Amino acid sequence: MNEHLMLTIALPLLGAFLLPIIMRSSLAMGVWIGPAILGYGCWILGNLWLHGNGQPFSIAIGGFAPPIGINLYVDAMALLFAFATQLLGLIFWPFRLDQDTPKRQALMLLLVASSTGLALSGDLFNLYVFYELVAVSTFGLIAASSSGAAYVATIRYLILSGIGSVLTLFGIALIYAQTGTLNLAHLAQLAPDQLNNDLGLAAFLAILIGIGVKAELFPVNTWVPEVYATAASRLSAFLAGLVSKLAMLVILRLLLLIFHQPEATQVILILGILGVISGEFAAWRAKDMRRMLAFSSIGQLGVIFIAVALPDERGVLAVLALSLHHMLIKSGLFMLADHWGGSLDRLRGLAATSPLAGGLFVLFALSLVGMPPLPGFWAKFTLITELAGQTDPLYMIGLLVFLLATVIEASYLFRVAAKMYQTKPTENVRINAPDSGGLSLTTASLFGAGLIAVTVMVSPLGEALQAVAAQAQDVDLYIQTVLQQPLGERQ
Amino acid sequence: MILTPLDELLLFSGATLLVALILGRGLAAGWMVTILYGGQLLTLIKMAALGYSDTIIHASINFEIMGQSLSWRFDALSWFFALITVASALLSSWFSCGEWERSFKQHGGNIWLYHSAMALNVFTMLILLASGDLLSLFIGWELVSWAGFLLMAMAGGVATRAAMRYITYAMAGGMAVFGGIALVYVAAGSLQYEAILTAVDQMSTTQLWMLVVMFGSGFGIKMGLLPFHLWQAPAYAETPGPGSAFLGAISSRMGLFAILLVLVKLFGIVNIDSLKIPFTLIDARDLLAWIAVFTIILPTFTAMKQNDARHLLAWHGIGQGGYMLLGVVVADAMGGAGGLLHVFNHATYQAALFMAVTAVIHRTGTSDLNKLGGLVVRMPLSFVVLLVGIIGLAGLPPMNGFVSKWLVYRSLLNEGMPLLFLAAVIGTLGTILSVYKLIHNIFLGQLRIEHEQVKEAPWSMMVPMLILAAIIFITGLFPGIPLAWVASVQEVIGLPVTDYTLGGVESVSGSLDMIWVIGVLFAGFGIGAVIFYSAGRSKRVHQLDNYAGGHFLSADVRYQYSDNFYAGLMHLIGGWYRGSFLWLEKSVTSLVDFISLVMQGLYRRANAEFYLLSTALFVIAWVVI
Amino acid sequence: MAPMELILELTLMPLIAFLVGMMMVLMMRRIAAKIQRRVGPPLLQPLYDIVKLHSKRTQISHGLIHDIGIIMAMGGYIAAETLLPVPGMNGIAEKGGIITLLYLMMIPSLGLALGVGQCANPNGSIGIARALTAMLAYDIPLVIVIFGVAYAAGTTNLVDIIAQQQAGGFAAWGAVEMPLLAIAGLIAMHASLGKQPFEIYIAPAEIATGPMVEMSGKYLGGLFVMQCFQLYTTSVLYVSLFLGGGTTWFDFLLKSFLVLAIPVSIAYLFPRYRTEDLLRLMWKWPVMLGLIGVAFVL
Amino acid sequence: MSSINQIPVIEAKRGNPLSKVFDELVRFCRSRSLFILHYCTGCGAIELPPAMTSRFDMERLGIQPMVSPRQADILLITGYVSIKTLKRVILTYEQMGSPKYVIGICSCTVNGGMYWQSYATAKKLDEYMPVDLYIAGCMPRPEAVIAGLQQLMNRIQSGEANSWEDYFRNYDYYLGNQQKLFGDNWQTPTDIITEAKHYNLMGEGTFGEHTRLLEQHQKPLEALDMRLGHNLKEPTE
Repeated sequence: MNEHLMLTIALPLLGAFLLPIIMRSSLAMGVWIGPAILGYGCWILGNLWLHGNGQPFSIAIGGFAPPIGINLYVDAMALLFAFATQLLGLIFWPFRLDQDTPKRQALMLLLVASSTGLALSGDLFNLYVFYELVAVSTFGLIAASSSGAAYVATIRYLILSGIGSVLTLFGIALIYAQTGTLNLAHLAQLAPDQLNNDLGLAAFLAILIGIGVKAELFPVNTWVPEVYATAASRLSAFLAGLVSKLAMLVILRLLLLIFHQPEATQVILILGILGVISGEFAAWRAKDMRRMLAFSSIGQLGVIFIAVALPDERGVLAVLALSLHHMLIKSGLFMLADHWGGSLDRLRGLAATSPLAGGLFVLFALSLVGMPPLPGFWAKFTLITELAGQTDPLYMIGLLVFLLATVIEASYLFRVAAKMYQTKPTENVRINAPDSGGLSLTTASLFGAGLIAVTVMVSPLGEALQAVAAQAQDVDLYIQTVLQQPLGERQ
Repeated sequence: MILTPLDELLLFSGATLLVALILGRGLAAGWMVTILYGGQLLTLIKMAALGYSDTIIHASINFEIMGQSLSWRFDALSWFFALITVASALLSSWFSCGEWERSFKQHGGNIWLYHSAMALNVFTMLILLASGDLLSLFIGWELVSWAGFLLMAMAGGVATRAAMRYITYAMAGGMAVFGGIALVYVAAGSLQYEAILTAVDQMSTTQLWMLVVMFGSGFGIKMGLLPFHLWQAPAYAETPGPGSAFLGAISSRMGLFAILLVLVKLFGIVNIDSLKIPFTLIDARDLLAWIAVFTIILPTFTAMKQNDARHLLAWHGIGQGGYMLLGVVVADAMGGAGGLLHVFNHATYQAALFMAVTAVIHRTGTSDLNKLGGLVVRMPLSFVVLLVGIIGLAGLPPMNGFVSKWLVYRSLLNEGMPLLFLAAVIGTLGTILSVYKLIHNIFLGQLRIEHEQVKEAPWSMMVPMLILAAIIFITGLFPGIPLAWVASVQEVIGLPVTDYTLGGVESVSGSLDMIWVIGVLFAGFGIGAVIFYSAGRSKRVHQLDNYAGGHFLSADVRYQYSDNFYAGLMHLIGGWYRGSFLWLEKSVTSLVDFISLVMQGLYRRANAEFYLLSTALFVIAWVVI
Repeated sequence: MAPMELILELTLMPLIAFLVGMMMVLMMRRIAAKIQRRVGPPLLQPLYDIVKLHSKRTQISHGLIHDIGIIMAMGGYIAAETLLPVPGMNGIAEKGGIITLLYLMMIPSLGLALGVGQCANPNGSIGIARALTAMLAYDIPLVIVIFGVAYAAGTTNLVDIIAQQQAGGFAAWGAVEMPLLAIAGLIAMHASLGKQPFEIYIAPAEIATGPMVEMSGKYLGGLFVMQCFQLYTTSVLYVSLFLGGGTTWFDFLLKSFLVLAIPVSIAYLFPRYRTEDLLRLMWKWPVMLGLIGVAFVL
Repeated sequence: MSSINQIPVIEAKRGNPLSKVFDELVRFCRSRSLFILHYCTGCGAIELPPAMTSRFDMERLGIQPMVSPRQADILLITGYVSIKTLKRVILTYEQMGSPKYVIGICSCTVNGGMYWQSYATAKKLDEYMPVDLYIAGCMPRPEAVIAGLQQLMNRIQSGEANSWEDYFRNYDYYLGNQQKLFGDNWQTPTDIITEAKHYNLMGEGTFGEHTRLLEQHQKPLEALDMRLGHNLKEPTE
């Protein structure tokens, strides 16, 4: 099965190039190609998860063993995110048929392929390439939403992302200049000697800020509200839910494997705290649903950054739990918000016309603010117990900011919820609540069901995540897996 | 598997919730739910041994989640609070059956939501009360908060706004507790009570301070302690009728329960006493005591200015919470007993008062104190209930409120705390003033023309009210009944136990025997009645046959004094109502608003590249330097 | 104690209180007359008034609560008397204590307030509002005083407080040991009597005697009875707290009448304060004195 | 009817000597405790302060001023009574609790005095309410007032001063005179007829044409009795 893994990247990539051509000849066949590819990808990854022995493994590509060749590194964490990518790609598949369909679907396939690559890649440069691919496909997709505002937003995003790429490349160049290798395992081996200095730190920070653009890191996330507010909801959901997490994953990977400087974690922590503050406060005043969700997403990513800055295994666990939880919730919320554009006041009395949508919103909101026994609570519980255990006072500030942010979050989310459940309209305001589109509501319900399922199974899932975290934390295992037990032929 | 009584209780409670959810729209839903509450009460009575001894009943369910074990169990403390919870739920629910339900529906209320929210509240409260470790405590805590939100918000409009305010406060409190739990977890390595008990002794002063502040403020918000009290009155007052009776009776006492459990039982009053505030003479315990007395005084005097009966009562609910905390913080045998007994007593009279006011609203359609009057001739039984309730609330003999307040006063006297004592009495005096305004403006004075045809509240509402009134009187006459439970609660949470008798308290420095006091009082009334009725016959006259300086009164001119009732007093102290807490709340809100404006501005500016580059430069410069 | 004896005490104590109270009313009116250079009422004038009022042919009632209010006003004091020890008789003083007594003394006011409320006369309501305000004014110094005395004695049991003072002789009297509290108590006591200059809630020329405006016949008669009890209770309480109670009836009554004579003599020299002035006065001087006194006690 | 001497004195029928003593006692107490509502209608009121204060000191006779008619026994009419005032006087008189006594001070109350030509003045007070005692003079000195009061006290003690019963027993007569002056729709808030029924003070003259006229337009004056109302029907609209 392991050798099929390549296909999860290769097939969507191939599909992306072939799709426009096929579509031109047969639309009927074309529309099924994308979902089929992604479904197959899900199946492969699922199988791997179920039938694998739980041990990580590495796949060398192109016949060269690492550290010379490039490789895919597959541990539980990578597998999890790759699977989530394929699955969410399938769920958020752009079905809509118009003249842009081939373009959009091809870009979506490209996005999924590169995202999967981002999750699996074991090589710094490869990561960069996939990262760029993600960026390009995202621009395309946002622009394909083809509203005027979306174009403007895309331009801003494009510029920012471009500069970010340059910075990332700069960082990678620094590393390469220092160590002469870009293989992560090899770097992990060399890092304590060669990168544990100012240069390494500079490289890391450059990469952090570069990749941070996607991961909604504090000062470089200004594209977020506009893009999420103007792009198609399904795309926003995919970006907020998944792509940001993949960028985060990359940063986490680099931090765990290579950069052990305390300054690195400190920077992440500070930026995370600032992100939480800026995001949640900005969301408090947001006047429309999508922007509110976008700001909230910034805040949540800030929380995850705080978790990233935590040193040990429970920290990784917190990152994973928070990321997956946010992935679930934000996707669901963006799907709900599909038809909820415009002023928040339009939502007045919505629960009466669409009780399911109202109920789902409340459910997601409750989990987001960490109401036990919903999974959000357990994620947050992991985070705060870990934060409280640190001696550095900065972590204590992080803890306080996090608690404050949760209060603000509850305040603005439930202001909306209260509006929805308002039955007596005040004078001058007529109830003209938008209906929630059938498809997006169904999708949201899917996430809601998922959330409830997770609530029920929180205990086994928690243990599984703990194992994943332990594996991701283990640097020696990574090095050994990639360098000592190559699957390809050894030079 | 053999079910323990606690399992049965929780199952019963869950079943109540299910029935409310499934059948809540049906005709007899109210009655069914009420009967199920009765079942819960019976299960509680089955556990009555808890109220008289130091035993524990465990629930069969426990979980192991992410390395945390969660368990649930009942002891005397839980049982005492659960008894109050379930009994007030039973009576409130009974009150809502039948006619109130119908009129609620007619006015566009969602009766299904009401019953479900009530059942959910009771269920979550029982879960909270049963918590066997800090994590399950927190879970219960959050559940109770959100269930309360549901009940408060359901009336819509003003109520929703009040509920929003509540949930913001409650979230803040919840997060403080959450942070506190994290700190405890780090310090003790576990969230089990036993582990914490041993860890507390090794904690540094700073740690203990942080914990006291976080838990104290977190739980205090729910109790409506100053300065976190602003949410409570409007939230409770705007809850539909019997719901407000239930919430007013017990909801905010969950905060006290948690304080008792965490601050008193786990941390220990002695430890809290050792936390000195630098450069002052007071310690953390004094601080709590002073917070308690300010919680007594300020809300009570705010209540005096209210012109809406429900708001007036809700404000008093906050103030009465102060007595409970005060008693508990003084923490000698009498104080502890007084504070705990006041929880019980307060629940009885507050529920009765809210119900009586709801009955008045049900019949007249208003709770505006300036639009009522003279109803005693039309709703005499409601008047009696309200009278009994206000005597209890004001803490005068012969009702139960007197006993608990007496105990609190006595403890302050014994400990030699004159200022706290004085403050507590000022609170009582303020209460007397404002409850007289309540009963006068509703029931006394001139009956309005539009209320000529008003009828007494229906029996479905009357019976629970009368039961409550009877409880208020009987527990005033025999305070020993609840004091027995209180004594075992004191034992459980590690406070000294009072020496109680059926009629009151035995003490070297002055005892109290309510049976004698009330007996003599009623004998006095009897003699008074004999004197009174042995004199000539009297004749009732029309209310307009009244002295008006020679003026001829007519029904179309109001001859009633209700607005600005304590004009002379307000002339002096009116200027002292500065609304400082409101100002504080507003300024916090504006601060948040301002910050969020700045943050939004940050994101709205289009020069993202500038941020990126400047950050990059800054970071690199930082590294290089 | 034998039950018969107790029952005898419980009957005698209010009865004596009533009789002494009537004499106190007489003394008050006589003092007023003497100050105004009048002759004053005859010896049995209080009795004449009470009998006359109760023997009125037509009695105007405003409803059941009006009646009950009067009964409560009388009955509350009758009950309170049994908690107030007199020479040779303790009644049930040991079962209540001073705090209970203090609160029991609010029952008549509550009854009166209810009865007046039912009268549906705004003058009465204003009167009650003012009376409650006055209570808020004078009870604050009063409870400080009570606190000080009870704390100094280490008990709330009035019997013990009296016994302690008597055991120590004159030097152990509350007034000697705690002079500041005694002064504050005297002022508070004066205000609690509702006499000039603190009669804001009677104010005949302003609100037509406030609470009493609709009281006729036996209703007013009941209030006259209540006044007897009120004078008696107030002065005896003061004597018990500060002047060592009484060992014999003679010195007991002497002290009680003398104590009462002080505020009454002052009363007829002054006009009336406004409500807020009363509050200001009560919350300033007696409270200050009381707090200093308590500080000494502590 | 207007003459005091014509008022029949009803002897106490009770044979019990103890009750006789009791009645005696009550009458004595009534005579020794008189609360005056001095309704200051005219110039005569100026003579009351000296009567009350140190010079003459009414209190030594047990006479006290009172504020509200409910508390008072004696209604002092101290001077001329204009028609507008008379309405208030009657209202006040009816609100007083019986036994109650009316004393007319000054000539004006006897026959209008110097106002006898006035269109707006009630000339004879005893046409509108039974008067126990007139103290004539313009104005009478305090000595005269005190002397009058003492005479009243004697009459009370002997049981002669029961003019208040006359008001109940001959209500129709007084009401007729009142109606003549104030118009047919004259009504006071006090329900004299039910009061007379309640206290068994009905007489032959209680009812008559004037009371019938009153009943035609009378606003209901029944006391608001306490009721539960559970068995009441909804008012049909």
